[in-house]
Amino acid sequence: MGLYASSPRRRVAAAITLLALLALPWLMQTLDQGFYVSFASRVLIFALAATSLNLVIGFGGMISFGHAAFFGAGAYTVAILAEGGVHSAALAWPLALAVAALLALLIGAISLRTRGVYFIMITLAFAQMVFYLIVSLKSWGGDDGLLLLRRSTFGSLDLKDDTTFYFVVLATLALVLLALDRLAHSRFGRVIQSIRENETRMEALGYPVFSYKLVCFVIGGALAGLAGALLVNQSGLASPNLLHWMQSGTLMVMIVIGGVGSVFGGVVGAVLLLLCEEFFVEISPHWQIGLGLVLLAVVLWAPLGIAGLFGWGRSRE
Amino acid sequence: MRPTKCLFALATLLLLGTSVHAAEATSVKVGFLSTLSGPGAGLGIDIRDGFNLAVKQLNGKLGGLPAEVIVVDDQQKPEVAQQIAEKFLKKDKVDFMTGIVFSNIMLAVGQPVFDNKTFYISANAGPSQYAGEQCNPYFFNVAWQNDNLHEAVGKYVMDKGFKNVVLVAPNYPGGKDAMVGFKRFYKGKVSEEIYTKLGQLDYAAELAQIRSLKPDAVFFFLPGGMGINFVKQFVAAGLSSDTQLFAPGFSADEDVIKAVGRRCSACSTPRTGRTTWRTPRTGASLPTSRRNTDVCPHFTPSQGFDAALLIDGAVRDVKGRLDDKEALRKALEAKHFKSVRGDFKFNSNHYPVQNYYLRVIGRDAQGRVTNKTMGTVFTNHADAYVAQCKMK
Amino acid sequence: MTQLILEQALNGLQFGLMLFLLAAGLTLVFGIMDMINLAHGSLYMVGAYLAAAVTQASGSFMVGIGTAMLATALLGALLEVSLLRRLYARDHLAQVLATFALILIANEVVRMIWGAQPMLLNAPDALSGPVSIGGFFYPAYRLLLIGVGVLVAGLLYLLVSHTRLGMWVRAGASNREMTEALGVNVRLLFTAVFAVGAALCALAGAMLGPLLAVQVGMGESILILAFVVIVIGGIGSIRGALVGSLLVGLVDTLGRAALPSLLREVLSPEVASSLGPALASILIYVLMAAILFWRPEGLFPARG
Amino acid sequence: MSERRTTLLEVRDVSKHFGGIYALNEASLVLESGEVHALIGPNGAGKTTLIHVLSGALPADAGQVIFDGNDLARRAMHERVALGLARSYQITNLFSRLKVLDNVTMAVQSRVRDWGSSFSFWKPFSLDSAIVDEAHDLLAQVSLTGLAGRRASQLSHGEQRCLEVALVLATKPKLLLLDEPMAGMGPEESVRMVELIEHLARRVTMLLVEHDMDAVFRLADRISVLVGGRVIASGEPAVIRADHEVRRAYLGDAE
Repeated sequence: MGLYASSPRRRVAAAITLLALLALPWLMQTLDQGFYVSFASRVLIFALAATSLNLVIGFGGMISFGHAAFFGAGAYTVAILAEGGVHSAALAWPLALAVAALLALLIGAISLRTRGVYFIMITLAFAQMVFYLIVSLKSWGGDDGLLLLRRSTFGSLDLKDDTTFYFVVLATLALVLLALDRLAHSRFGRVIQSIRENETRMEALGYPVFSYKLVCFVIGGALAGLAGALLVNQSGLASPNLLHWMQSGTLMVMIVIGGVGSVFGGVVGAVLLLLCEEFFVEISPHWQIGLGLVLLAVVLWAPLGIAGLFGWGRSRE
Repeated sequence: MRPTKCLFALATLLLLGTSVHAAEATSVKVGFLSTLSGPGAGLGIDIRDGFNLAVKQLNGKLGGLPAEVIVVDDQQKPEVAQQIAEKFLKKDKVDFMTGIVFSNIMLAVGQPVFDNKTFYISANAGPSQYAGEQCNPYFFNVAWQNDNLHEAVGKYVMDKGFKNVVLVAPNYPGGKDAMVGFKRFYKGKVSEEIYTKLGQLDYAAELAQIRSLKPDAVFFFLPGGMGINFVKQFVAAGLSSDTQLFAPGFSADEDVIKAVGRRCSACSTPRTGRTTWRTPRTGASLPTSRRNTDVCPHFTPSQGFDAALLIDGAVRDVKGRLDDKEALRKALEAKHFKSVRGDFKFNSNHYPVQNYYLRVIGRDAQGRVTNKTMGTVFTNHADAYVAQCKMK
Repeated sequence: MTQLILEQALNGLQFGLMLFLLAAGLTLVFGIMDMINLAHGSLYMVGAYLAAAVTQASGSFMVGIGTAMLATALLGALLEVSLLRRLYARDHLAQVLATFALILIANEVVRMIWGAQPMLLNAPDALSGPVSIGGFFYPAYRLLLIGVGVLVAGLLYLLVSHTRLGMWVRAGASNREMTEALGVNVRLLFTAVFAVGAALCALAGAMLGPLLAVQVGMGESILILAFVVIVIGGIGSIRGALVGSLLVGLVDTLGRAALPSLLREVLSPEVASSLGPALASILIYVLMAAILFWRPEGLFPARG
Repeated sequence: MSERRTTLLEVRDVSKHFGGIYALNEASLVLESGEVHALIGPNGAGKTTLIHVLSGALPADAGQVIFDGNDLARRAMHERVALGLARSYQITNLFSRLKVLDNVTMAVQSRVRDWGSSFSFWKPFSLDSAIVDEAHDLLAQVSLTGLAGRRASQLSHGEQRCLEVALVLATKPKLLLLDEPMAGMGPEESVRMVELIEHLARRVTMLLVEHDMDAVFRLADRISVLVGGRVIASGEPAVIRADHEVRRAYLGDAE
């Protein structure tokens, strides 16, 4: 993998996709399929979560197996604040982001001392700790999770309306993707990608590798927290299963399908995976066999993901 | 250009989907959401079979309209259940929902269902919240309030003079209701309340703790496979010679007996001890099911059976005008059917008022291990929360 | 009180030894082939299902276990030859994802064959009761598990430290290139190790079946524990796996038992009894994080 | 050799052992600024270990390293680089999947004192034209100009060694630790490398670890001999060539 460079072709594709997504609610209302507006919000939220993990794994080269902890932390922050009477998105969402970032700082500062397999395992262990801690705290819902009985309020916007909420999610994701694209081409982005390529060399060149990795890890965690804050608003429930290691695995599956180390990889993967789930589950309850086989095929024969297969994800060098 | 093409494909798929739902009020659509996989699956499957049996006996109709029952597994995960419920409400646009076994799932799903003005007919989950302050015109329960069976056990344990009891339940709303219900009528010493993880299967540590506490009775509420394992391990640990085991009715249903009954009857032989396994329940078994499906004539399917009959009667009453929510609610409250397990009537919080009986596991005339009904614990018993319910 | 501690210690020992059956195979695959195999838990599940099915069909628990071990070993070898071999040279992310895919596939295949409901597997009648040891009762079946665990640990020790195969395995774990240079047929060695690991998985699944439930997804939760064990013990070390297993088993069980009453000294009973088990579950992860913090290569690093 | 020289690096009694084996045993060494100092010794003498200890890749067990007036004991690798201490690797250690130009820009970009830290998240790197220009200059110096767009892995071995040198140079070090820059090179490539080092010697102090004795005696101002983890001799080439102990311990049974 070289350094990430986006082509004009991909920017055009992204703009067209954005336009199509802007028209989606109108289309769905016309078809009397309001359900799919809400569903699309969900897909975009997972796209955001997968994108945040792609920053950590795909760009930073840190194979974190505990990303769900940050996703869940964001969701729980919003739900807990709502429990305490704080419903303002302007307050709750940045706080969710901050809590997830803080957690990532804590976990990252310890985990980044280890390498390779041990890093994978220690991030997993920390995520499990957070999982069991949440499960144990009855006042935060324990096993049952914490209900969010009404969505956050956002100025004069009515987030209870699925379409309005959808546009808020879409705007958030678009901004994050724009920022990530800028980041990938910035000096920081180049540094973390080079660390992914050859960490010891970066150290020998005088880069404080640990700090760069930690900052990258924290940004990824913070964005996952933002995704969690959105998700709890979409679904109305902060569930401990959001923190489960299978959730971390699912996010990984998304970015590998979509393309590791590509700005749009997380989006492509989340959309593909959730659409498959939505439509194939009605065809056969055993559709996960198909998913497993596709995933195997991607890993064995298309390491750049589906996006890479079609050249969406990265410029050809 | 590829992404736009994708979107177009998606749009056509949806178009195909819409045409199916064009016809309205000529059928009754029921969203059946239940736990059909994992250790808690036994109850969900029983309820589903009971519900389907009723629909089958009604020639595939509910209230004279063709019935469409959409069955989906919630995997015993609240967030999965929520997504399915959202789909039921917004995409399938179901007229009724039913099926949920576990109260934590009920609580996660309830609000959106009620907000959507869709009637939920509970065949099992009866959380205290929906009986009391959060009672809702769109929620009906044909089984019981969670506490009720546990109250009956508590009363019986109290009456029989047990002095030192250990309580075991999973750490979720149903489990907490169980402990509260038991203690409402049992006033003796509770030496320990053990909360286990929902879905836990190995109880070695808890059993060792029970052994050290030396209680004269253990009350456990562990639905499905959890209960099977608990009883098996309880017997294997040799605790059954000194301690009596009590459980609410569904923990001693026929499939549970099939799994562990042999051992339980073995330990109730005169030589090894005094253990009998006593379980209160409501009413008689479902009489007709054995002929129609493989379902044994036991208790849990009757809950699903009753849920279907309740819908049937109400739809018939409003003559298929399912949009008239007010009329439909009145028809449901009127309850135009007689329950197979002995009759009940709805309280003001839409929970049943009914009798509770005691069963003991023993051998029947043919020497098979089964449940025997011993006597009545409560007559026309209501739940403890109805006073807090201000139904709008 | 001492009796309670003794019983809990036995429970911890039983749990730890069963974990060891899983961890032993996992640590060797991990250590020798540098391969993260998430599908190890699936072999455990398949083993348990096979044991339950054969036991039901034949009426003999022993036949069930034997068949399950053989069939799972065969399945493991097949899997290694056909698929996993391609992954040895790939990065850890590819390995995690490919074996994650195997979990999805295995779960669905099992669901298709045996259904979504748990399968019932009962211990032989003779072992379903308690036995009296030193004045208190302990389940006979759990004693059997301890016995089997100790036996397998002993056999593995002999195999690894006193046979040629074992020497190759040890050499492979500490330096793969060197072993290849010595002319050992490494491919065959890998397949053999994988098959043995799979058989041990099946043994663990079959033995734990009657205690737990034979159900889809049973492999995932225990897999994570097995990973914790081998990371604590040091990847590639059988001795580390044993120590790690016992440590995790004892810490988990004793923590589960003792923490609530300890917490009750400081907190209200309700808070204590709900916080206790969860804190106990965290305990092993805290243990692991602490060990990795001080000894980033685990307690008994195999690579010098 | 007429200008006044100051001590740039002082290694005092540094020891490093692995298990029971001493790789370095109270090794001492002094480098003066401006010189090319060669470190020679038989295989396993501890040369690469010393480079590791100096660069911070390995901690020393005992002894002291003073660089440019700073005690390096507690300094991390990247801090040492910031002080002006850079190393090359014996085995080629590049960003093999990145383009040649990106390899060098990453190295140039590392100089915090010139460009500030790289915690810059929004501004596109393409606007940092000064960094790119300098990278092109460096590539010209090591004669790799035409290959800027290739991936590093596509270069020949000799070209990769040159790129390695360019990367080290890009950090503008005061002291360059060159670990066998000519390892595995053909004769022609070696000649090019010697010329390159000669060219660089005018600008930067070097500690050169090398087996090629012709190159060593041609390039070095002074030579130290490391045997069994200990520096047994240090001096100008002629002195070392004549030293009996060196001849006996090393040159006598040279490979």
